[in-house]
Amino acid sequence: MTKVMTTREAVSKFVADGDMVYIGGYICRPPFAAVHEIIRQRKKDLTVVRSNAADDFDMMIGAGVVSRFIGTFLSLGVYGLGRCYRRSMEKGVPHKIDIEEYTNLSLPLMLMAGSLGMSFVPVNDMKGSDLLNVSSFMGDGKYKIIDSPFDGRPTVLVPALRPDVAIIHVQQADETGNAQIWGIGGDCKAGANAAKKVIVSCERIVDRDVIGKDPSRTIVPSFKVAAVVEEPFGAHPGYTPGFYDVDFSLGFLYQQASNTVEGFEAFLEEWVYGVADRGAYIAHYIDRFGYAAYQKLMAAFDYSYPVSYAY
Amino acid sequence: MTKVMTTREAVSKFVADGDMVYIGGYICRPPFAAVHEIIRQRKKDLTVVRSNAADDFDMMIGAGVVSRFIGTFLSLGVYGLGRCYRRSMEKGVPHKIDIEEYTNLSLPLMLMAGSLGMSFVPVNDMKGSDLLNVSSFMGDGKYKIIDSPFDGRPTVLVPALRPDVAIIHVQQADETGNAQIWGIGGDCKAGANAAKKVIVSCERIVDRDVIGKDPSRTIVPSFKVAAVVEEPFGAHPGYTPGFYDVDFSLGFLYQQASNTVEGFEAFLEEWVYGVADRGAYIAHYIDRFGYAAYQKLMAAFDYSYPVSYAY
Amino acid sequence: MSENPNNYYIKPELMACCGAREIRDHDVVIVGTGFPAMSANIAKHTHSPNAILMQESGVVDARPMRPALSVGDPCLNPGSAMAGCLIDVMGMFLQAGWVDVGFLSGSQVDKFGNINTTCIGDYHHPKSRLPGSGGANPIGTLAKKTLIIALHDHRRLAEKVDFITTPGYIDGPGARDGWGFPPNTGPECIITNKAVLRFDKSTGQAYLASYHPGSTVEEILSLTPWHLKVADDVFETLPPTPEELRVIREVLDPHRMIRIYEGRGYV
Amino acid sequence: MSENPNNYYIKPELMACCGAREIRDHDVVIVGTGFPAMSANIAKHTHSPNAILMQESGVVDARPMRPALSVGDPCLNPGSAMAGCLIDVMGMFLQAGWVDVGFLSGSQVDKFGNINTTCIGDYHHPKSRLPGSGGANPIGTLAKKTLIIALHDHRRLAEKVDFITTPGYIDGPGARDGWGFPPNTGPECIITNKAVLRFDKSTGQAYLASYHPGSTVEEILSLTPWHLKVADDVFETLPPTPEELRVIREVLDPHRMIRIYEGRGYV
Repeated sequence: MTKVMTTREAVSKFVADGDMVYIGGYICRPPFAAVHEIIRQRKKDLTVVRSNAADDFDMMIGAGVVSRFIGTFLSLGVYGLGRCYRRSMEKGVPHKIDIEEYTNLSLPLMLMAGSLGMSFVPVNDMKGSDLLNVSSFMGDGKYKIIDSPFDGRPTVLVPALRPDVAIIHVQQADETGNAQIWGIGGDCKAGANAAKKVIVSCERIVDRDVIGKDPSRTIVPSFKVAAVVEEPFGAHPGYTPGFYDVDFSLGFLYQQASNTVEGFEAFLEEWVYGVADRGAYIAHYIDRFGYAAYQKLMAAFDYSYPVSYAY
Repeated sequence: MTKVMTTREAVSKFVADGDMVYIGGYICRPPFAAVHEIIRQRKKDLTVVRSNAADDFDMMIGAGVVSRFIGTFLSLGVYGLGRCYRRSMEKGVPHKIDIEEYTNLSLPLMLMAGSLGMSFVPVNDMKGSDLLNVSSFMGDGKYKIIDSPFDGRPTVLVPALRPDVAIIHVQQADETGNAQIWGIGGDCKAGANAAKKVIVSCERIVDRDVIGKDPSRTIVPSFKVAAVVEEPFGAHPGYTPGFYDVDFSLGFLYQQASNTVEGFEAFLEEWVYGVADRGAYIAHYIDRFGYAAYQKLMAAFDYSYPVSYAY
Repeated sequence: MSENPNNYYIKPELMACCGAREIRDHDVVIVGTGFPAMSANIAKHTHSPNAILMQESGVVDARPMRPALSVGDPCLNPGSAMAGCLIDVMGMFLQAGWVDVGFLSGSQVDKFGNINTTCIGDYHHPKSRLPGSGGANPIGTLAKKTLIIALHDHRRLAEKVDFITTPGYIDGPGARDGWGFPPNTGPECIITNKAVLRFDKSTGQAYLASYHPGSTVEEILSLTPWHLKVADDVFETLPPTPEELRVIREVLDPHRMIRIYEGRGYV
Repeated sequence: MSENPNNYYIKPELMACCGAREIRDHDVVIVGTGFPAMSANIAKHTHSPNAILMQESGVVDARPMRPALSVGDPCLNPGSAMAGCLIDVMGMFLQAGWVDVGFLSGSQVDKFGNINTTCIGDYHHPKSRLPGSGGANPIGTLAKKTLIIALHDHRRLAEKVDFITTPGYIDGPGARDGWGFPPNTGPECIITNKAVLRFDKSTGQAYLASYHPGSTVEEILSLTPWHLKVADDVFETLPPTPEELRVIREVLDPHRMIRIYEGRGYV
């Protein structure tokens, strides 16, 4: 039973105002086409969650679709601090988001706990830091400290997260949603499987038989998936291993633009509101920077050795 | 720095009497060459651990090398109950082993907890069953029940396991120990990474560059590995995806033999004590059943599509 | 009592069909081997083409070319949708609440649907030591519906099992809730070689829902070691349909390996 | 005060070498980008060929063809020994106790080696909102040794950080033990553009261990906002060796991207 649809349909049907949304990928495989579509559809009051966040989260915050952020980190990498994030936190522009801060150990484990049906998980970090002294919308549900019933030692427990929807970008999926990745995993498998439903954006839709040729690459099985979108170049300006490189020049453009509210708005107008979908975005990219610039992002060929599952 | 050695050396150096030993694989990729070597070296007083156990564990119990078993299940599959296991539990032959029983949910999570440096993990099973009413050498450390500090509900906590040594059989590894698998995973990744050191048995030692061509297949990194053994056919009579099929006929032979103590001893004499190593074992197999029988186990070719990690 | 002229089906086939009929399209089903796998596959090839079958070893939606003989069988690997690990299936799918149907068989099953696969006799001095839980306990605890396969006699059915390996309704209504089990889970039916027993949720006890062709209510009551209630609308189990039989014999099990269950008493 | 004739090395190169010298062969090292990655790679190419470098995103023993610009950089994928996930590195390797060395940089670092990467000013009304912990907190908590990189001035060094994102010795000796941190963990040194500060385990406070060529003890004391103790055997930091410089310039960073740190004040 096919779940193939457009990003517009998927975001419209499966991302509701007020949802908690897990968005996978950090530089590697961010589902940027879907992030743009969320902004384009002017979703409201989202809670967004991921360990390590970059330009995709910064842009959503600047666009005003985010009310709450469960995170660990947000920056533009080599380009420094997230401008929209700072404006929100320091000046309330466009509004101040509420933020619940964890770490790159605790937050992935909270997603893992959600994915495994555990209600909480013990972690050994955050102790002795001010991360235990601040909380926001999660209140005193941010964490608990108990004396371990095994050895009596103080132990921090953090709650499982079960996002309403997860959006991930993967290399390939079949039309029912079996999704496969390779390369840096981030917290993608835990985050996607923690969610109540998953939107799978992929570079290419492949036949179910292709999935079956290498089933150990699958991170999300079909029955968890609500929508499958074929969105080549869907992670740009992030990258997808085996498909295309990270685009530092667009990253720089974004940083420069987002230095001011006006610049940020103009950037959105040009790259999000002003284009109907990912196809139009790519066409605009080629139009503006030339086909050579686009082509230069294309990945080199360097294939792995095939393996066999036969018996 | 190479860690390549023979199975004899690896077992001699890294498996000590009294150790807690995790042994990976269930029908798929059991490290049978190492199991035979443990028996051949007449190790003593081992605590063995794995979810789902089969002929390999049954044989170790019958051979008397096991004192304690942390497990969930032991049978000979299509051939029914484990004969040596039953004799141990029902009649104390060769001695009664102590057994701590969990489930295929809780035990893998206890290994996962060990692998992740957590001291315990909450589980939602075992409640209302007699598994909570029996314990053995772990005493009241088998589990604890607390009221969840988040929602007040009774929650079972089970302790993390940190075996002294893990033994796994994989498709390929490099000489420093980076180990790669494909196909059914069982609790192999969690179990190996929970251990203080790992013995990697593999079908083939490959160059580090081969590992790097497909690094998402790696389940154990080199720095956890104490020994690497190239042991083709090392999982027989279990199977290794892409290499050889399960050998039902030897499984049947084992079941028939192990119906009696005498038969079991004769089986060990023929297939374990009577052969010096895996090479001699295979030679004996061919000698006894013919090369055609051996060749018939060889896997068909049915290769996956290569993927690229390039950018 | 209806006919089975020329023994056109055998009892294990009928039992497998009874299991298949409990599965709805799009159900996520944990199957082991033998009957459960056969049942789930019959469903998938008839009325539930979108059912997703998985094995606890980590395999989802396998496409085996022959019946799998263990949850780790080599034939489960090639062509599957996911070859993951125990934690994926038992944690990420089962404990996280995605599994609709689990299939279990028991050496001993009691009137509350509790299952014993641990030991006959005293735990510490067993008359017979059985394999243990494996995945059974979490499946029985966490799957939305549990289907139980058992032989119908005074040894395999019991007023009370010697050891609760896998909880059914434990000691009656409310017991699962008291332990905080997920709501609306528990045994759905016991499929024996004589009958299908279902559960009265108000008492947590099994009752006779249908008797297989060739059996009678009286025979079943005499083979059951507790006072078995009989449904007002008790009926004769529908024999395998021609389509079900075709799938079993032509698609799933051309070598008719299922006949080994006749030797194990499933007649 | 020794010479740096013709400016044959720049300060970021010296600082990277200071980091490299803290790594022993076979150490398992979590690196981020920039200095830490450079330091770890210098070590690997000189005295620690068997050191294992990893990034928190899930990569172990990468073989990048250019300096990685983020922990998720594409160049980290091809050729690595393992391309896993955050939980692999932060949980399976770091929390489980396998990481010997972590490298952190801080917007603010105090005398106890506590690091602030969260905010300048009040948390709820920040003057400046910084990125947050990311992997820093668990690395500082759980790695056996933590190396800290910081600018040496009254803004970046502090008597007390505005916000403890990553605990050093917290408020003095015993504090880590009190929280149940793994034994014998904690900050090893603070490498600044002027000096290397080490920690007196009996007080949990940083002291001056060596001053970089071109700096003096007096200058460093005046640039440090707390009363900095000076080691009896304080010495001048060894400049980059020819071999270290060769590795930096010919192997790791032929385009000399490290020079961007000069623009950030590392002079």
